[in-house]
Amino acid sequence: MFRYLIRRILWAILLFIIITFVTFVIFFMGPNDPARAQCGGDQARPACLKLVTEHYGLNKPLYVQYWRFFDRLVVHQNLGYSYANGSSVNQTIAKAAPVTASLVFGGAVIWMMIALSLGVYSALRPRSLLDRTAMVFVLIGISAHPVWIGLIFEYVFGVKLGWTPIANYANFFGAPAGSGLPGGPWQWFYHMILPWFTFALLFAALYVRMVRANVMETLNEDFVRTARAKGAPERRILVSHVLRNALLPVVTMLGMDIGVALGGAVFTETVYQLPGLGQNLVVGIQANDFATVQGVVVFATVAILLFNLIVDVLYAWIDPRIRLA
Amino acid sequence: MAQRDEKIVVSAGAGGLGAAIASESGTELGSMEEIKARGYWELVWRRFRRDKVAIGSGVFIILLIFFAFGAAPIVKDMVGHGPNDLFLYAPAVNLAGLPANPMTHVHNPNTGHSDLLVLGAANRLGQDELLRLMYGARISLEVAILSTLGVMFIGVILGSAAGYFRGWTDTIISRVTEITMAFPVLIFVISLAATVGPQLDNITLGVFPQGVITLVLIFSLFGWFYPARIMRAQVLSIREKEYVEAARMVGASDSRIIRSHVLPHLVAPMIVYSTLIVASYVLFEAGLSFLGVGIKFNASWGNLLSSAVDYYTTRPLLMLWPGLALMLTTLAFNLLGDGLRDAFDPRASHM
Amino acid sequence: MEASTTGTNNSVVDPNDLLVIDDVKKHFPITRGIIFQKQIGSVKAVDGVSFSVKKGETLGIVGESGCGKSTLARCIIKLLETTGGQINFDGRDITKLSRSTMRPIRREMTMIFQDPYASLNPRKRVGAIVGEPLEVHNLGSASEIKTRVQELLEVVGLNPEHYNRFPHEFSGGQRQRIGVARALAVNPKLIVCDEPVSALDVSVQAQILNLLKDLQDDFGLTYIFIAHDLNVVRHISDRVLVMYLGKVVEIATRDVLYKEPKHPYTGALLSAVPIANPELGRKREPIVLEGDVPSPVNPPSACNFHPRCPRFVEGHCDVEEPPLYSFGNGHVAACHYALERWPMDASEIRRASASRAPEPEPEQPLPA
Amino acid sequence: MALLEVKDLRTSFHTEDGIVGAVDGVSFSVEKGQTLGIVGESGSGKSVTCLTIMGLNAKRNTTSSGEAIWKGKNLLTTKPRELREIRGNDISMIFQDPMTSLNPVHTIGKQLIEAVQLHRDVSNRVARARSLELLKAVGIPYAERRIDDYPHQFSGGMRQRVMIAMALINDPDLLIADEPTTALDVTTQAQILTLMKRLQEEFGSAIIIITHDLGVVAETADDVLVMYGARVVEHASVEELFNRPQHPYTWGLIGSLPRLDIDVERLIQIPGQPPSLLRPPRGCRFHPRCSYVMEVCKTTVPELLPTQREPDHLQACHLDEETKDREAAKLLESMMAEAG
Repeated sequence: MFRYLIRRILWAILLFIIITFVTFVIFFMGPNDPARAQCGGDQARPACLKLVTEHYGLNKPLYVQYWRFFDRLVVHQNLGYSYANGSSVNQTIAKAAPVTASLVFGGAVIWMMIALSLGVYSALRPRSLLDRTAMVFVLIGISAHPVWIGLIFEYVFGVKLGWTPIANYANFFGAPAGSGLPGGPWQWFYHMILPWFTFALLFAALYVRMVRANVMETLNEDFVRTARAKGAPERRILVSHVLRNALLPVVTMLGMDIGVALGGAVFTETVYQLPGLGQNLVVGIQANDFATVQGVVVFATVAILLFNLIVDVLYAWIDPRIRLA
Repeated sequence: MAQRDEKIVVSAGAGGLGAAIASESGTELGSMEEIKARGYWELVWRRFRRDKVAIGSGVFIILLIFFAFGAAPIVKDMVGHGPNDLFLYAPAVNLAGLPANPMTHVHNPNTGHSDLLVLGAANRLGQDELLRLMYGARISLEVAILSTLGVMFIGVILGSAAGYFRGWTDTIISRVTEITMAFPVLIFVISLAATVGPQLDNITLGVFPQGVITLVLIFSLFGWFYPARIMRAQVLSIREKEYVEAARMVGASDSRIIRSHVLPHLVAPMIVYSTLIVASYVLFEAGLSFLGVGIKFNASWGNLLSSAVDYYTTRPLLMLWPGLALMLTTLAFNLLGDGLRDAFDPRASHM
Repeated sequence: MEASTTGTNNSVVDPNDLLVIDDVKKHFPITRGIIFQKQIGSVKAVDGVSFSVKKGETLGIVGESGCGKSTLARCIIKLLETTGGQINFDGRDITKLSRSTMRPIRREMTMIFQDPYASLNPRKRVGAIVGEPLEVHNLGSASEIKTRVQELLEVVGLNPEHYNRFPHEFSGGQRQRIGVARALAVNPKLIVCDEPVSALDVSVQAQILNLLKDLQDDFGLTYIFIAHDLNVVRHISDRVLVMYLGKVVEIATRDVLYKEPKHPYTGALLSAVPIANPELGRKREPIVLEGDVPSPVNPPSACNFHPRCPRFVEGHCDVEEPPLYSFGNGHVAACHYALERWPMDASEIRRASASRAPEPEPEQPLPA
Repeated sequence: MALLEVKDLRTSFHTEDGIVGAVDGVSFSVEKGQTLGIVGESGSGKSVTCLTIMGLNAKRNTTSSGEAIWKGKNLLTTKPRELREIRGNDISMIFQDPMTSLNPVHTIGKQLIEAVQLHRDVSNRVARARSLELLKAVGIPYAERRIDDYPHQFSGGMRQRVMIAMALINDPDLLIADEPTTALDVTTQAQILTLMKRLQEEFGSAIIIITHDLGVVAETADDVLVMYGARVVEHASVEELFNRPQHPYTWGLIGSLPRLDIDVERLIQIPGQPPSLLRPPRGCRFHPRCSYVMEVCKTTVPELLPTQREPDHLQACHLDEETKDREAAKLLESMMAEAG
């Protein structure tokens, strides 16, 4: 187990270096000259360009620049300053991250709740009405575009029925004083409910399908027959023998999907105008503010790597075959 | 030791001694003799044909292709304007700046005729919703199918090379696959489309609308690992099969083994996964265009959705059309994929 | 007991020997690493095996799962590269032959596989499966190959008209006949049979065993017959080789081995086989070996059977590896304290059972 | 009174290709402390028979009829709750593959304790002590330490010992062993069979042992049931069966087996393959492969009847008894003669 963890941690560090490097190269090769962006775009004065170029070492070779970037990132934990308005990217992300975190984790809770209940029940009663309903849900979930689902939710529940707000975020700990924005836990929940469901739908559908298949497969295992031969009631068999084995691959998938999920948050945030990382990314792209974009990408990478590490530990903890290896 | 006590023994066919006995005693064993040897593809087709849903999906996809590539130019000629033509003035856009409703007649300044917007205008620019839907289908299919081809091409070659040759080839390819998988794909694709996209947008190869090649390249770059993993696993399991050993025992060369014992078994998973991947790229393209980093000027279901956002309280139909088109297309590819999977491997779980 | 030992180096090649195996080793590396794998040990699947096979005879190789018998078969037929040692086939050293120089020799040695389901490509018709060796070696035109395939199907007891059927249309026993036909196609001298009947039902197993015997008589074939079932090996073999943990434990002619085994492991194997005769079977007291076969990753020192051996002598068996002692007439056994009587009686058992059970170690999962 | 009495048991599975009659009219009984061997090839219905008695067949697409009387109750019609009380308590079962029959994510201690607590209202401490006692009884070395290990840390033979411990933990009256040694090596098989014999003396359970290996039956069983094509073809005491076999299929089985005690040049072979249960032959199911086949065999199902000489020896064959005695004697003689 110890060796396994060390291996995963070293692997994560290596991935961090590779991904930041690729990120750096992508933005380095991008069409936008950061110096020009800093000096006010097309009307930039040559003196300003020269100053900025030298200040940031933009004329140095690629690897030197990467090293400066990496050094700044790791030693000073500094993601740089926005090309658009010079504000600290660190601060932008500090503001946006809780929004995205609320969306992703709340959504994940909903998607796992739907996936587990629907997946397990339809596995226990294949071809029943519930199973068929679940199948339709799965097909719609994987075929309808999340953006479209979001718009329909907004239209039906927000505009037509008026049950929920259709946009904006409410801070869980209360809005900043004098902002006039809504805040507090209830408002937070009230504002997030539609985004959560929108975000959760696609993954819920995929996971219903997977949980169902895994549970059905595990129900056919020999050790389940052993448990029945012992005289264990079906409920106990399900809880104690089937679920843990069936959910092992789900945990692995969760680790692999978190990156995709974070990407999916971009769409949800755009539709519901939530000021999260995704919206900052999109706004940054539209404003050619590549410092912010790069910051968001690097931050998301680190978050995903950390999350993957947690999933690895979790996996090792529930599977004794890895824990004791 | 390897005695397997299968609960159901279905022995088909009767040759050799069994047949000899059967013809001697004239029993039921003999009746199995009549089962004709059928080819693999014939069996697959017979199973597929029974699946009405999959057949329906296939028909829908064929119609869609016709709709996008055959019907779109015809409709364009009939209505007298193109999908990108602007009708900036009333009644294509009303006084409140809202797009026109369906069945609106507008004056075409280029031809002087009065043109009909069947599904109304798509946006504040007054572009024709119907034509943009049709040309959007074209973009969707082009991006999705070309990306799938790209992804499968890289994935199958790398995956099967890793699986077949193992050793260093496998180590390197597998590590690169794992690294690619660790990238936050969506976020990277969005930033890539934004940074290098504008430079690539001009590549059209003379036939494709602007931006299509960009998306295909970006999708292929970040999407190949999925088929590569599947193909690697497939090839690894095939090459462990005793019949591959038997071929090597006989003295067959690598190329003969790959050609006659490995590749034929890859066709089924390749077809099934291609179909499912097409579905996901249809959604992906729409997503990027929705965010404004995919297809920018030409019609795409994604940018139709994004322009609908501005008016969905007053013109909800604008949001309905592209969304529905997207859903039906994705659904059709998904159902076709499921049907194909069942036809290829009837034991695979149903859902 | 004769003290002379047979050397591992068979410098004199007997012209009657079709196959001479000398000190063959196959070690599979165990690797571990974060990005790049480095070797941290090896599975000694086959560890210094020597024997020879005469023309026209059947050599049975018997041993429990994991003893390396199937790996050995694959080394002989060059499906696996050996780690060390030499394989001489029909007077030629084939150990270092490349794939292309090996190709002509593949006409002379073929193999029958264990699993009648996995060993036939489900996409190929029977004609293509049986005809593949002929095609690979360019032995005739398409129509000649078809005639030959039909002939072969008839020889193995299948209907020649079924050459265009698919494997799934046949039962297990019939599929194994197809496998036999494929092995026969190129008129080989040697056929290595890797557990050819262990996946079959009892009544079908007899059909295949009889078929193999008939073919040997008709075509003068030489067999290496690998199995875990001592009954089957006894039935078909002229000589029998017993393997334990990658090493040869005993070689003798069939009758000698089953009537006068010298190695305690052979004795334990023989006494563990259930006999389909209630009077006989219940009378005897089987030697029940303790514990399990150790892991080939970290085999016991010297004689690797010593932790389970009923005749273990401390300070000798675990220190000095026994050579293959000769007992005359080619009967060799790797034991310092070979059995003097068979069936064994209590006086032969030197140590009290369970006096020194080995410390249980969590088993290392073996790499596949 | 018999411990378990099975009467006219039938089980069929509904598959896409049609109905498979996996068990077709099987009757037998097991006495207290007795060992019954059920022999047959793959698909002969031997495993399904026992799974049906235990109510362990998949519920879907399966129909069963007949009776399995256990202490006055028909197990086939017992409510699931009552059946659960019997399973693992009065009747327990061990399976073919010890590698997959234990749950990989729980320690063996936890799985043994579960078996106790499902039927006894005892504390964890008591259940653990009982588990330890059983692990020692089945010969797991260092049981105190190994009780907290996971299945993957045990070898195949050791896992089968754990399975046996689990099956015996509640002192069952009947133990059903479904091919308990098929997946094991011959030396491990000897260990397990010796262990089962010893434990049967200690615990006094009756045993049904299912196997395809005549040798295993000869060494362990008191009575033997021979199954072919989902039906019983012969039922006799083990000595009777091996000394005076009365069914051509049994002759074939005995004659086709290579064995250590007898030398033969050619094995007696049964031609053809076991029948498909989707479309089984009419009449006697063995008739297409039988060298004594008569017209009546092709049309009429032979009943399972006692022989005149030995009322406990049941067989289902149309041949007259004289011929059968003669042929059986000839078979055994020829084998002995060749043995020299």
